[in-house]
Amino acid sequence: MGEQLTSQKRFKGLETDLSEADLKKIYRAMLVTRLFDTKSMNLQRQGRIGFYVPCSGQEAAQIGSAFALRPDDWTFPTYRDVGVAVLRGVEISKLFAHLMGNSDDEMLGKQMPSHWGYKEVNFVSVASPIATHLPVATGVAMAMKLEKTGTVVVAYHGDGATSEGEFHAAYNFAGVYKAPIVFICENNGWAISVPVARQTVSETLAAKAEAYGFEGVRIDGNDVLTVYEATKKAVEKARSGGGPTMIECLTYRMGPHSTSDDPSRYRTREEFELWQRRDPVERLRRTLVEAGLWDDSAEVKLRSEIEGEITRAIEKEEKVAMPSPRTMFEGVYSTELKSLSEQRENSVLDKVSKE
Amino acid sequence: MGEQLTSQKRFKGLETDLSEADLKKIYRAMLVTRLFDTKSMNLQRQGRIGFYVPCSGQEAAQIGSAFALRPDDWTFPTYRDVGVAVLRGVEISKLFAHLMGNSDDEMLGKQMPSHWGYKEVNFVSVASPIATHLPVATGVAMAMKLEKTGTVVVAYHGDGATSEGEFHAAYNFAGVYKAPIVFICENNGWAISVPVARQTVSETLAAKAEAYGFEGVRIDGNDVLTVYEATKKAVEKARSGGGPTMIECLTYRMGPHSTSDDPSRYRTREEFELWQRRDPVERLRRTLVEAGLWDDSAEVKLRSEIEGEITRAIEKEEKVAMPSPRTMFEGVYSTELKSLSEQRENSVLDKVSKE
Amino acid sequence: MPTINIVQAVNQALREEMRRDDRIVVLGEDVGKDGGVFRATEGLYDEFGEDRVMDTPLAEAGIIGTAIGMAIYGLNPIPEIQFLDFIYPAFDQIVTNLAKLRYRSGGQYSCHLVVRAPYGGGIKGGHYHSQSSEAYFTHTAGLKVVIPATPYDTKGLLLSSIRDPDPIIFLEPKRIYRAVKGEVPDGEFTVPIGKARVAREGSDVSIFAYGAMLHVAMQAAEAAKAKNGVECEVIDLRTLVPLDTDAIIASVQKTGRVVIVHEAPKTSGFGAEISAQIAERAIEYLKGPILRVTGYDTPFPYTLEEYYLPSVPRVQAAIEKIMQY
Amino acid sequence: MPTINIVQAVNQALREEMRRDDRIVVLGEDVGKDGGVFRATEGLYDEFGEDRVMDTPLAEAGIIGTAIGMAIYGLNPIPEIQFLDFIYPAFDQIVTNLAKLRYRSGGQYSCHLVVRAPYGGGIKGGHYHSQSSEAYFTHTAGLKVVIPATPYDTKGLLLSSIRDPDPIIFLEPKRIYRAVKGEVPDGEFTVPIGKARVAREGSDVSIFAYGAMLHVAMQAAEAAKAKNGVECEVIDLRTLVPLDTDAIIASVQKTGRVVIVHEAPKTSGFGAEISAQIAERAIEYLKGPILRVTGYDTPFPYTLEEYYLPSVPRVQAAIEKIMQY
Ligand SMILES: Cc1ncc(C[n+]2csc(CCOP(=O)(O)OP(=O)(O)O)c2C)c(N)n1
Ligand SMILES: Cc1ncc(C[n+]2csc(CCOP(=O)(O)OP(=O)(O)O)c2C)c(N)n1
Ligand SMILES: [Mg+2]
Ligand SMILES: [Mg+2]
Repeated sequence: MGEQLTSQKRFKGLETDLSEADLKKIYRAMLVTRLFDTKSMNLQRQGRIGFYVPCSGQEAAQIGSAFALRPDDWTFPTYRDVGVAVLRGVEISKLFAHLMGNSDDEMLGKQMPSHWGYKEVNFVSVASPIATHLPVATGVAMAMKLEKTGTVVVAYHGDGATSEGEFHAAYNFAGVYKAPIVFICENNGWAISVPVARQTVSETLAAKAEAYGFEGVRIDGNDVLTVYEATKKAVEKARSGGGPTMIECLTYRMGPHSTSDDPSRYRTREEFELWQRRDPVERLRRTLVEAGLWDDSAEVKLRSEIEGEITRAIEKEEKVAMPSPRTMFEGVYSTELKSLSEQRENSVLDKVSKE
Repeated sequence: MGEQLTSQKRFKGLETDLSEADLKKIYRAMLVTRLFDTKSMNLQRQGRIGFYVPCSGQEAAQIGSAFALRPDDWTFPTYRDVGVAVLRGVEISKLFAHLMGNSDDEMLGKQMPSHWGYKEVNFVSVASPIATHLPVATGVAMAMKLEKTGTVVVAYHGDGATSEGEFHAAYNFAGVYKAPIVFICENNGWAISVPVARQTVSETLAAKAEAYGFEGVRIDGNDVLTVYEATKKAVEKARSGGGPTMIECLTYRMGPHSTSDDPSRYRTREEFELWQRRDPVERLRRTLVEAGLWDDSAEVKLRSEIEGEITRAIEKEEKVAMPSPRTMFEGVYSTELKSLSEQRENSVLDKVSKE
Repeated sequence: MPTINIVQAVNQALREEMRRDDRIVVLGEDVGKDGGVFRATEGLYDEFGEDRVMDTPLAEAGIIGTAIGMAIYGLNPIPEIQFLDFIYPAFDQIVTNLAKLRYRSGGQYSCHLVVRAPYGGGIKGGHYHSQSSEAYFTHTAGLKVVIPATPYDTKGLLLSSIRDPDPIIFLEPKRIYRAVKGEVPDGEFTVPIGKARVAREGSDVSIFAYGAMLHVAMQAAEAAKAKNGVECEVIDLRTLVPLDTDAIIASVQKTGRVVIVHEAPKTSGFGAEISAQIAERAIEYLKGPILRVTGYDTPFPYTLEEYYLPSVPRVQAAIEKIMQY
Repeated sequence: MPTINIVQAVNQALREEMRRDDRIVVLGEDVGKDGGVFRATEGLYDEFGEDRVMDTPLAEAGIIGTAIGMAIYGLNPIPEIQFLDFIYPAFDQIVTNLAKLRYRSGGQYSCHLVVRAPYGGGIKGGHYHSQSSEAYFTHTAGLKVVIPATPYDTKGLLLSSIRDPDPIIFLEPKRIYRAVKGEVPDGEFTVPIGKARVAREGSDVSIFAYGAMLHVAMQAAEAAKAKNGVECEVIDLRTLVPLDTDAIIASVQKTGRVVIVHEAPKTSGFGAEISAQIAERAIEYLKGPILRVTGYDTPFPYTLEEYYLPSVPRVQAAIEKIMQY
């Protein structure tokens, strides 16, 4: 990805060394993510999946950063980073399989929806507890450095995550060991109902990186090209032994925190509308149109193509059976413990009654 | 403490608003601390106490900061902060009672030596795990603010402590709630065998405060007057609603980490000698002599007075009985649980055999 | 008496007690403006303001650590952990400070506070929104562990807990937050900590349960009666520490048959302690093995959670098994 | 065969295995230049260099968290926690990631690593240098828990653990680090994980123990024989998860009398699980109650630690008590 080209400013109003194909690939991923997101929210509302964590509004931060990576680089996403999965090439049907927790699910239905993980694209399995993946991500980067693989890790986290002790440990180890890691902080202004201003009184989140001896930069996280450029630079630095960087992407989640949340309890309509005008997908679309690379008919065609894909994926996955009750006992250890085999053998596999 | 005087530079070579009595009080506390420390190390070597954490070399940071407080301000010390206890007025015999774990011990022999706590002087009971007292200290400061008491908290910690997640939580909460707290970081260069350079690559430890939206200052921690001035300023700021400050005191532990440690395994003789020349007790003594406030005969007299006190305290405390085995069951809860009473009643109170 | 559910009982207890005692401070993630992700603190922010209902930064060690500080300074903090699964960043504060402060200071300091946390499965929450880790806390000397199963007990035990001088882990069975309703008096009343409740009398089998499992046990008891005419005694433990061993032993002496039900994984779950207490104190009364119906020794699964949680048929099978001895 | 002590056995196992497998990385506080506060990693830094023997910052969540990362990337990390009492800042990493990574990812990822930590009392370490919190880990599905009691088993079990594909909590009884010596072969050998050892055969009473308590149990068995002619069978459990229930049940079937010994507090200690296993599987063989001799339900005390720890007289008293049934 991110193939190098020589000239800049080749497109009207656009300062980038990305090719037309690259730009369209990025746009496609953003649109897939947006449409997938919208569809998944609907599926949950319809009771067809149990839970979902939407990402609309944050596509630029996710996809711009992921585009700066090589396939053998590793990513540590949060529940919200659908865009990273999409850009890295996870099939849409696999994403739905996970949301449904069916037998096709790479997680085998063991995790709740939005707790993705796809080893084939180095997109490491998500846990719900905030910031717990960060020390692990640093550890992978430390291993890469020890093994001199020339690869890097990109770890994603929110603004709220910066308050956790595990954030602190991860950043500090990254600094001390000069680990090849880039932290992408998707500062969407809110940790559920808690605004950044109550999360910390640090001037910026990027400023926190200095406490660990490396650079933090704050960027417009809704401009996919800015995110890409900043990440590319940070990744190159990490790859060449320069150590970690934190990139604070200013962005916004346009939806609720999750399908269990009602943001009208804590956010204003005005704030939402302001950010709606900064919609990153729409923004790239306009940019491409202005640069003469995109038009309405291309848009219509792409949308219907993606929507078709989505519909077919859902149809396919809704037919897939749920994992059998016995699989619940599998995979706790490399080989099943005798105690667990006994529990399985003695189990009465009846469903719990509903109150 | 810290009574205000009008003029400055009243003593030769000394820029301070402290009175002669203040200065002598500080010097006495430093000398008491040093002699107590030396004696305690010896007691451990002689097998008369089980364990000890020495503080020699760090007296200025401890006593200079504590001198800036009022009695109703609270302190959260570490195992190493003997100087704070001494300055706040804990009797030497009580300190020895604790080191012996006898029935006079305010901790009732429940904690290992150097895990002090004296409510009467607002010097809160120490736990061994590093940095765990910091969120608690912030919580006390938050309560003071809510109760509008006008008091402040001073929390002590080492350089190593800055790496823990609980440091991060404590500092962040302090910043967000503008809690009236001053963090005194005694940067003695080492966390047991780990030098600061491997603890963090932050330029200074003081710089870490910025990540939490408040000021961090680095000072010469072996100059008691500098420490006093910096703390006074920070305390005044906290008291008047200005929020927290971190003060990084550059200092050195002249002894081993604890009586279980052998620093020759990881530190050089040269480093030790360099810092020996910066001995904070000797430094204040020289300052006082130069200012015409002190001389050899005063020194001899004070030393022998303190040594006498120490000897008498040890003699007294060595005669005190150990707590009776049954007390072990007391004080877990406000009133004893029935299960524990049963355990006590059924207990065979014989000592464990020694391998 | 008004009929309310468990989350309303929590809310009512908090509101009433905050009106009575202005040293009470509620703190946690989203407990303020949002009213808590389960609405347990709904309305408190509006009534008591941001100084007493604090939306904190996202750091459980900070929430519980600062609550401990407030408690030793004399306030009466009630920290909320959003899901029990997220308490582990605060585990050090709990084990190191909360549980030991009184003992380690020779009684000079103590922390009077209640940590509230929704716990348990049944809401399709997967690994990290379903855990029942009460056993960890019961093994940590210095803590009390309280788990209500009904709206009445929720309010009565929460009020007792708030007034108790010791640190308390108060676990709320979120699966039945709304599903279980019952009559709860307005105003002050307490349920004592350390007393179990005989939820159903019976002479054949003793079933020990707490939290959401109490209701599964009750249904299984009814089913066993209907199917086999077996009379189960169901004991709602209500508090795990202190444990009402008298009530447990009295029931075992009566029935001689024991089934223990909890959601947590079996190995080293609190059921083991109940079993061990019985095996220590009343083995001569036993007519057969002590059976445990529990979650399995796996992380809490998502799709299959309904098979993971102890169900009425699973408890019934244990009742039938023990009746065969 | 050379006679060495337990800490030397740890050191030897690490050194030999690091020579064989260059993916092994040791990390922790003071494990490098200082060789570890108990000297368990002595000499490794000089032999293998700072890339493989890392003195880390003071953050257990960082130590275990980054070790998990290294493990999933294919290294073979062996983090040391300086005292088990300091593991709690890493508790979230252990419960959330270490134990669940394999299961939650549907087997895509796993973490093959051994967390080493000295544990237990007997060194006058007070609350925070004496804890035995093995029960927490045994209740955390996904972890294995290994506790050796002899130099031979220490080396053999540590080598097995390092080669085991699952995450292992390896607890070293620091009280007997130097006190217990024994013959240990140089070079490679393993002791299987999940197999208990009959440390002493006997027909009257089964004593189950592990770690330092094994030796207290052995002395009590000898004392009981000398005093009352009672023949105790002493079982060294060696691994708590997986637990060798076959060995436990076989012994109970033989003796019908049970005494369980551990240092950890009684309530919800691992002894409860052993008791519950017996009460579930072999109650018909029991001649009396299942007795536990354990630490008390208090924080670990300093001055009185010798009264707190299970002692030979305490175990003897339990043996005498159970023989009276
Ligand atoms: C340790 C922990 N505490 C609390 C929660 C509950 N929780 C889930 S998401 C969330 C807010 C996260 O905010 P942020 O890091 O900004 O990420 P965002 O959701 O905005 O992407 C909280 C408090 C959790 N998942 N983990
Ligand atoms: C949580 C925790 N981890 C490890 C230890 C072991 N330990 C005791 S003191 C210490 C070093 C502390 O260094 P620093 O904070 O600089 O304080 P200093 O001892 O230098 O005063 C370590 C690692 C501990 N006490 N607590
Ligand atoms: Mg956010
Ligand atoms: Mg230090």
